[in-house]
Amino acid sequence: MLIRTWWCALTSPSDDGGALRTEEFELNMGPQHPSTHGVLRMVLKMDGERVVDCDPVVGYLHRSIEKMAENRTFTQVIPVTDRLDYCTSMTSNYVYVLAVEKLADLTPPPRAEYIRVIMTELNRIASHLLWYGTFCLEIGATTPFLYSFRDREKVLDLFESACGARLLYNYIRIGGVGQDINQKFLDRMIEFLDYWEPIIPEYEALLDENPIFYNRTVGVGTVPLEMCRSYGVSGPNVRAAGVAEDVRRDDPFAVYKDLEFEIPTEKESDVFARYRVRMRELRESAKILRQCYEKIPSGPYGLPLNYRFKVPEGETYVHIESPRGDIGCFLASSGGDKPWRCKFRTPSFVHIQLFKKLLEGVLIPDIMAICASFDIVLPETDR
Amino acid sequence: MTPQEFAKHLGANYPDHQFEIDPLNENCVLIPLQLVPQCFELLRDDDATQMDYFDFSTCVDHPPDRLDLVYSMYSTVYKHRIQLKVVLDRQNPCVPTVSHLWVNANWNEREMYDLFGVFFPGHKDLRRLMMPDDWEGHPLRKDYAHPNLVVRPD
Amino acid sequence: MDGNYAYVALFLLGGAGFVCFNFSLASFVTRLVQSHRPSRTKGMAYECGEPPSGEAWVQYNVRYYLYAMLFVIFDVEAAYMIPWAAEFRKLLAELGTLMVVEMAGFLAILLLALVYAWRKGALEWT
Amino acid sequence: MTESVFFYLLSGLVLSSAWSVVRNENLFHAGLSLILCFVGVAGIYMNLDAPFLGAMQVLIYAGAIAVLLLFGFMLTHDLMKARHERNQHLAGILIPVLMALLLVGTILNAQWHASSGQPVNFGVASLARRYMQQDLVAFEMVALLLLASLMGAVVIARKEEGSRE
Amino acid sequence: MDLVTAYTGQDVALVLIMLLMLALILGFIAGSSLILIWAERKVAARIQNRVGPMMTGPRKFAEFSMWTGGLLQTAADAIKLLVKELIIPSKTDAIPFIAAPVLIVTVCVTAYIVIPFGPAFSVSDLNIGVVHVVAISSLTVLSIVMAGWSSNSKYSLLGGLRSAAQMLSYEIPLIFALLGPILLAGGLSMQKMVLAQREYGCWFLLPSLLGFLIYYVASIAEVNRPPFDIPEAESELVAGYVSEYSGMMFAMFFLAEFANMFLVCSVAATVFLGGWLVPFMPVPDNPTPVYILLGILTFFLKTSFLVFIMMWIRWTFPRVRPDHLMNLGWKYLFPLSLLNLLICAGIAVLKDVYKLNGWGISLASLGALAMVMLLLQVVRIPRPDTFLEKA
Amino acid sequence: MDLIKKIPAYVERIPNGGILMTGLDWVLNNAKASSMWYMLFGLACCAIELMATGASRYDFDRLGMIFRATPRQTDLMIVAGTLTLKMAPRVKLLYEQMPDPKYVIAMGGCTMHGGPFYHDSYSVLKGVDKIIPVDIHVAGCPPRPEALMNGCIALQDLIRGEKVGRKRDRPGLRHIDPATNLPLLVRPDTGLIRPNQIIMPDQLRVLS
Amino acid sequence: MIGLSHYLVLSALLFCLGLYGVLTRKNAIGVLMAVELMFNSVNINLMAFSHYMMDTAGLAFCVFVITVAAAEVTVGVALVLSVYRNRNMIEIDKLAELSG
Repeated sequence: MLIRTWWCALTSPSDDGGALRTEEFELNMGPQHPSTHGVLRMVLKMDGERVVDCDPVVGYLHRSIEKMAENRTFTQVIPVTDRLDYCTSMTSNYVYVLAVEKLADLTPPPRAEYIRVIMTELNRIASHLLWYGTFCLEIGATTPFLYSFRDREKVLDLFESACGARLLYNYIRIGGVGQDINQKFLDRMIEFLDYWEPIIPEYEALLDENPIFYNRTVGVGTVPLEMCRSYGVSGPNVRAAGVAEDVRRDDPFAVYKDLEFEIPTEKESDVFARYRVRMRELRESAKILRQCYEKIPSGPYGLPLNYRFKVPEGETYVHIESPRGDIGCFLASSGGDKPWRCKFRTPSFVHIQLFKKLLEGVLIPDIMAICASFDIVLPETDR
Repeated sequence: MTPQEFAKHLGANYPDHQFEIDPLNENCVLIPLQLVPQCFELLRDDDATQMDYFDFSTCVDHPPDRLDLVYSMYSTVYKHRIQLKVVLDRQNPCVPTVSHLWVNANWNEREMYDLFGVFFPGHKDLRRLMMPDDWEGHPLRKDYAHPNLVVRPD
Repeated sequence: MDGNYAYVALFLLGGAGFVCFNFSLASFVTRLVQSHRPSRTKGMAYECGEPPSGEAWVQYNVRYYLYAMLFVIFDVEAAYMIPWAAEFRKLLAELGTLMVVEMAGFLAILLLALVYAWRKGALEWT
Repeated sequence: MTESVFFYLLSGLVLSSAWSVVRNENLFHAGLSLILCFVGVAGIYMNLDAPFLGAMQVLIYAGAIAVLLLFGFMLTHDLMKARHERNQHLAGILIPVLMALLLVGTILNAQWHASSGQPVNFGVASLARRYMQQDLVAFEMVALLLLASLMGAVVIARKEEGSRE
Repeated sequence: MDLVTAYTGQDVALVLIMLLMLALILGFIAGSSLILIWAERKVAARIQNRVGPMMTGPRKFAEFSMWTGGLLQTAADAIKLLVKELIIPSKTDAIPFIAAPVLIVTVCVTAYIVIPFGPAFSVSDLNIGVVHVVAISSLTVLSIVMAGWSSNSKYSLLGGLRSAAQMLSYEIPLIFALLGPILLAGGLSMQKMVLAQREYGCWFLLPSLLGFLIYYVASIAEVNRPPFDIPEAESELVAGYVSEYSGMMFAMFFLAEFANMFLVCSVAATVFLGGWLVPFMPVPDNPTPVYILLGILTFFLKTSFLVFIMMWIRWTFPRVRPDHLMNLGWKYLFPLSLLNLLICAGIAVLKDVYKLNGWGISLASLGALAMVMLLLQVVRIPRPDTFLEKA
Repeated sequence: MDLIKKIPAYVERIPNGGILMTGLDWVLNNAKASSMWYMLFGLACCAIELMATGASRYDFDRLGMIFRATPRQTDLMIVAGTLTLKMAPRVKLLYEQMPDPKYVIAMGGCTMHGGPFYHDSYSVLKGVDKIIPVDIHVAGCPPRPEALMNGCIALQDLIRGEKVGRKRDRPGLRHIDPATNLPLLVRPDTGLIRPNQIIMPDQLRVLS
Repeated sequence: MIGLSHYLVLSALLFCLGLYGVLTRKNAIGVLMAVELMFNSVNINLMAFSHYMMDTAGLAFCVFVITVAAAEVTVGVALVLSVYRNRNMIEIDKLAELSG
C-alpha cells in the first residue's frame, strides 16, 4: 500500500509544475547584531541559507544633527559634526568648516592647511585600521582586529597630544585649527610612521596568503562600474572598480595640489579589491604625511574670529574625500550667525542602498563580507 | 561646463522656459517645476552634459510659503558638477520622482519625504526612512515642534 | 556480556546525572538568590532586538538532506571497512592478496557512488 | 544476573520509547524517542555479546539514519499538520494486537534448543572473515545496493531542484 | 561473562570502583575544561598582544607574571553561570531544549571511557575502542539538531542545521582517516593502538601523516572550533544553536566544547602520536611505576600540544564559508583519506611480509609521502574554484 | 518556591548562620563581579571606545569581561552611545531578554541625559534610565577606555556589596549613594562624584 | 536467566508496535520511523538466534539488514521530500485519494 501510494503520488501529474516549496522566511539581522556595524537592520527574506531579498532599514541612529546645526552658531556646529562620523571626525569637521569658509570667503593660513591635511590623513589611517579590524572580525578572524587596534591607539595618541581628545576632536575650526602643533608632534608622527609602515605588510600577510580569505572575498560582492555610477558609489569602493576617482585629485582642496600621491585602483570591484585598495591607501597616506612633515611652513594656525560672527546670505556645496568616500556639505546661510540649513551628503548613506541589490542570492557569510567591505558607518547614514 | 553654460544648454532644449542662475548660489540653476523629470533625463542622457552621478538632493525650508528642493549632480565624464533648484509650494510640496533615473535618488527622496513632507509621485517605495513609521510631522521643517525637543537656551 | 560494557551504561547514566544535578543545583541557586524572574518579554525568542516575526519552524532547503544522505551511505560503508581494516593483518596471512582485491571491488563501487554524487552536483552547497 | 537486569531495563527502554515513536503526537519528539529506542537496541546487542554491532547500531542508526529522518521531518513538516495526526482505524489496532498475541504465544510454546557448540566471537574478527569468505557475494552486492540507493536518492532529490530554475 | 559469577563477593567493591572511575572522569572533565578555558584565554591574549584575565585569583600570582594571573577566572565564570537565571523561552519545545545539553555532555563523558591515559590506565579498555569513540561522538549531532530545532529561534535553527550538515560531512573523513592506524595496529582497542606503535618502532604519525592531518582538520570541524565554527559563527548567526541558552545550560555546552576538544586531541595523540609511549625510552613489558607516571605525563604533554595547536589555529584563521567547508570535506579530505588507507595497507604489508623495522617503515612512509605529494601535483583535486583563478 | 526564597532569612536566624550567608555572599558576589560578560552591542561613538577597551592596550579581558553576542548569556549591558527613540524599544527588549542578575552601564553623555543631543534634538532619548534601570553612569563624550574600566570596577564594588536573597537595591533610576542619598556618577579624573557638581558634556565647550 | 525466548518476545512486541505505527501514522515520515522499528525487531531476532545458536551468520545478517535499512531510508526520505514538494503534504491517506 505504501509503495503504491508513493508511486501514485510520484507518477500522477503534479498540480503546480513541481515548484520547489522551500518556505521563505524573514530574518531580522540587526539592529543589535555583532556584524551590522552599529545599528543597521536588515530585513532578509531567506531561502534556507540564501538571501532572496534584503531591505536595509536605517534610522536607528538618526540623531537630528541637521536640525541641531540650525540652532547653533557657526562655530558651535563643529562639535556636532564630530559625531557625524565618529571614525573620522576630522574629515567631517573639515568639510563643514570648508563650507563655512567658502560662504564667508575666508582663507586659512597655509600652516593651518597643512595641519588639516596631516590630521585628515592621520584620521584616514585610524579609520582604515578600524575598518581592517572590523572587517576581519566579520569574516571570522579575531586576531587582526587586535593588531589593528594596537596600532590605531598610537594614532589616537598623536591626536590626543594635538587636541586632547581620542575620538571626537573638534579640532579643525573655522579659519584654522584648534591648537597649533609643535615640532615634537611632527617628530612623533614620523616616529610612528617609521614604526608602522613596516607593519602594513604584516597586516596583509595575515590575510593575503590565506586561501580561506581568498575564497571568501574574491568574486564576492562584485559591483560593476555602471552600478557604481547609478548608485553614486565613491571613495575606495569606486576605486576598487578601476576608476581613479578621488576628490583630493579631481577637486583638490587645501594643499593636496602640492602633494605627490598615487590613487590606488583595482579592477575586480569585489570584496578583495576593496580590501586591497584600502591597504594601499594606507601607504599613500603615510607618503602624504611624510611630505607634509617636510613642507609644513611656520606661521599662524588660524584666523582671529568673533565667536558669533555672521556669514553672508547664500548657499554652497563643498565636498572632500573622507576615508569612506565623497563626503559633502551643503550649507545655506540666511545672513545670521547660525546656518539656515546644513545638509551632509555622506558616502555610507549611498553605499547602504547597494545592499538591496548586492545581497540578492548570496549566502549568509557573504552578507558579512560584503557589508563590511563597504566600510559603512551608521551615524553618517542616519545623521 | 559652467552653470551659465548649463542654463544656456537647457534653454536651448526647452525654449518655452526660463533658466536662471540662483542668486543665492552661483553654481545652481533654477528649474521650473513642470520640467522636473524630463529635464533631468536630458541632463543625464545628453552627450554634452552626461550627468551620470547623482550626488544628493535636499530641501531648504523657507517659511511661510517657499520650500526649495536642491539637486546636486556630477558628470564623471566631463568632471563638472551642478546644483539644480526647484521651488515648491510649502503647503503642498509635490514633485515628480527622479529615482528611476538614478538609484541614489531613491533614498534621498525617501529622506525628504520623511523629514520635509515632500511628496514624490511615481516613487516606488515612498516610506519613512529615518523616523519610525508611526512618527507624526516632518522634523526638519522650521516650524516643527515636538515634546522631545528642548530648545537651547541661548 | 562483557563486564567492561557495563561502564558504557554507567557513564551514560552518570553523565546525564551529572548534568541534571547541575541543572537542579542551578535552579535551586537561582531561586535562592532570587534571580529567577520570568516574564513575558524575557520569554520572547531572540531576534536581534526585534520582536520575532513568525515562527522559526519553517521548512528549509533540501540541501542539508543531500549531505545527510551521503553521510548515511558512507557511514554504512565504514561499517564494512572497519572490520576489514582491523583484521587486515591477520587476513593477509590467511587469505593473501585476495582480500585486498575483494575490498578494492567494494571500494570501487562506492567510489563510483562518490563520483556520481560529485558529477550530479550533490556535493555543491547552493 | 547483570544480564537479566540489563535485559529488563533495556527492554523497558526500547518498548516504552517505541510506544512513544508510534503514539507521540509531536513528530519531532517521536523522532527523538526513536533514537532512544535505537540506543536501547544497541544495548541489547551488547548484552548479546556483540559490542561491535552495538557500536554500528549507534553509529548508523542513531547517528545517521535518525538524523536523516529528523531532517526529513524538518524539511517537510508543516506545523499545522504535524500535530494531532493519527489514523484511528480499527484495523490499525486489531492487527498488531492479534499478531502480538499470536507471536508471543508461539514463542512461549516453542521449544528452543540452544546450541551447545563452543562459544564464538561476535567481534570484528568473525565479521571480517564472513565478508571475505562466506558472504562475499552479499558483501559486494551491498556496495551495489548502496550505489543504487544513492543514485536513486540523488536523482529524486535533484530532479525537483532542477525544476525550480 | 556475568559480573556476579565472575566477582562473587566482590561485586560491591566492583561497583564502588566503577563509581569511583565515573567520579574521576567527571572531575577530570570539569577540571580540565576549567583549565583549558583559562588557557585558551591566556593563549589568545598572548597571540593578540593582551594579557588576558588577571584580576581573578590571588593578586600575588598576577603580579608574578602574565601567565599566572587570573587563575580562578573560569571558576568565577562557572559560579556566576550557576547563579544566572535559566531561561526557557516561551515558544520553545521544552523537552529537547533541556535534553540537548544533557545529551552533549553525556556523550562526551561516555567517550572518555576508552582513552588510555597511561599504561593500563584507562577506565575500561573496550575491545572496540576507536569505534566506541566514533560511534558515541556521532550522537553529538543529535544534540545540536535538538538544540537548534527546539529553540524556535531562526538563528538557532540555521546554526543547528548548518552544524548538523557540517558534522555529518566531517565524520566520514574522520572515520576513514582512523582506518589507516586501525589497519596498521590490527585491532580497535586503544591500548592496542599504543602497543602496536611500540611494535612498529615508530609512531603512526609517520605511516599515516596524511591520515593525521585529515583527522586533525576533521576533528576541528567536529568540535565546531574556528575556523570551522560556522554553526556558532559569532558574526553571522549571533551564537548559532546556543543563541537561546542561558546560565547553566549554556555552561554545559561550553563545557562540552572544551571536553570534546580534549577528547579529540587525546584520541589523536593516542592513535597517531604514540599515546603514553615515552619517546627515546624502551618500554618495559611490565611497566614500572616510574614509567607509568612518565607515560601519563607524556600523554598529557602530547595532548596539550595538540590542544595548543588547535587554539593557535583558532586565533589565526578567518572563518570558512559553509560551501567551501563542504567542498573541503567531501572532495578533498575524503578521497585523500582513502589514499591514506592505501598507504597504510602498503606499510602493513611491508611490516608483516617483509619484516621491516621502525627505521625501514619510517623511510618507506616518507617515500610514500613523497609519492603523494607528487601525485597531488599531477592530479589536481579541484579546489574551491576562485582560489585557482586568482592564483 | 516561596520557601526557597525564605531560606536565607531562616539561615541567618540559626546561630552563626550569618557567617554562612556572608561566606556565600562573598563567593557569589566575587564570582559575579569577576565574570561580567557584556553584550556586544554598540550604538554610536562610544561603541568605538568600547571596542578599543576590549582591544590590546586596555584589554577588558583582564577584568574577566568578554563579549557575548546574544543577550541570553550576558550579565552586563553597556549602553554605548546615543539612544534614539526608534532604537529605544529594541534596547528595552534586549535588556529584558537578559537573564537575571543583570546590570547596566550607561556609557557616555548621551546615555545619561542626551549629552550633546539634549538640546534641539527631536529623536534622541534623553537618558537611558528612562527605559531601563542603570547601575553606573560613565561620563564623557565619549568616555576614555580608562573611564569605562573605572566604571566597570565601580560596578564590581557595587556587586560585591549585594546580599543573597534580597532584591537588589535599584530604586528605579540612578544608583543611589548610601552616604548622601544622591545618584552616583563616575568620572575618570575625580573618581566618584555627585551630580550636584555640574558636568558639562566636555566636548561642547567651543572656541570663543 | 534470560533465554532466547525473552529476546524473541521483545522482538515480537517491538515488531507489533512498529506495525501499529505503520498502520496508524498519517505522516509518511512517521511511517518510515515505524518501519525502522520493525527492522530493529528483526535485528534483535537475528542477533538473539545468532547468540544462542553460536553462529556468526546472524551477526553478519544484522549488518546487512542495517545496510538495507539505510538504503531504504535514504530513498524513502528522498521520495517523501519529492512528494512533499509536489503536493505540499505527506499524509498517506490523502495522497492515495489524490492519485485515485
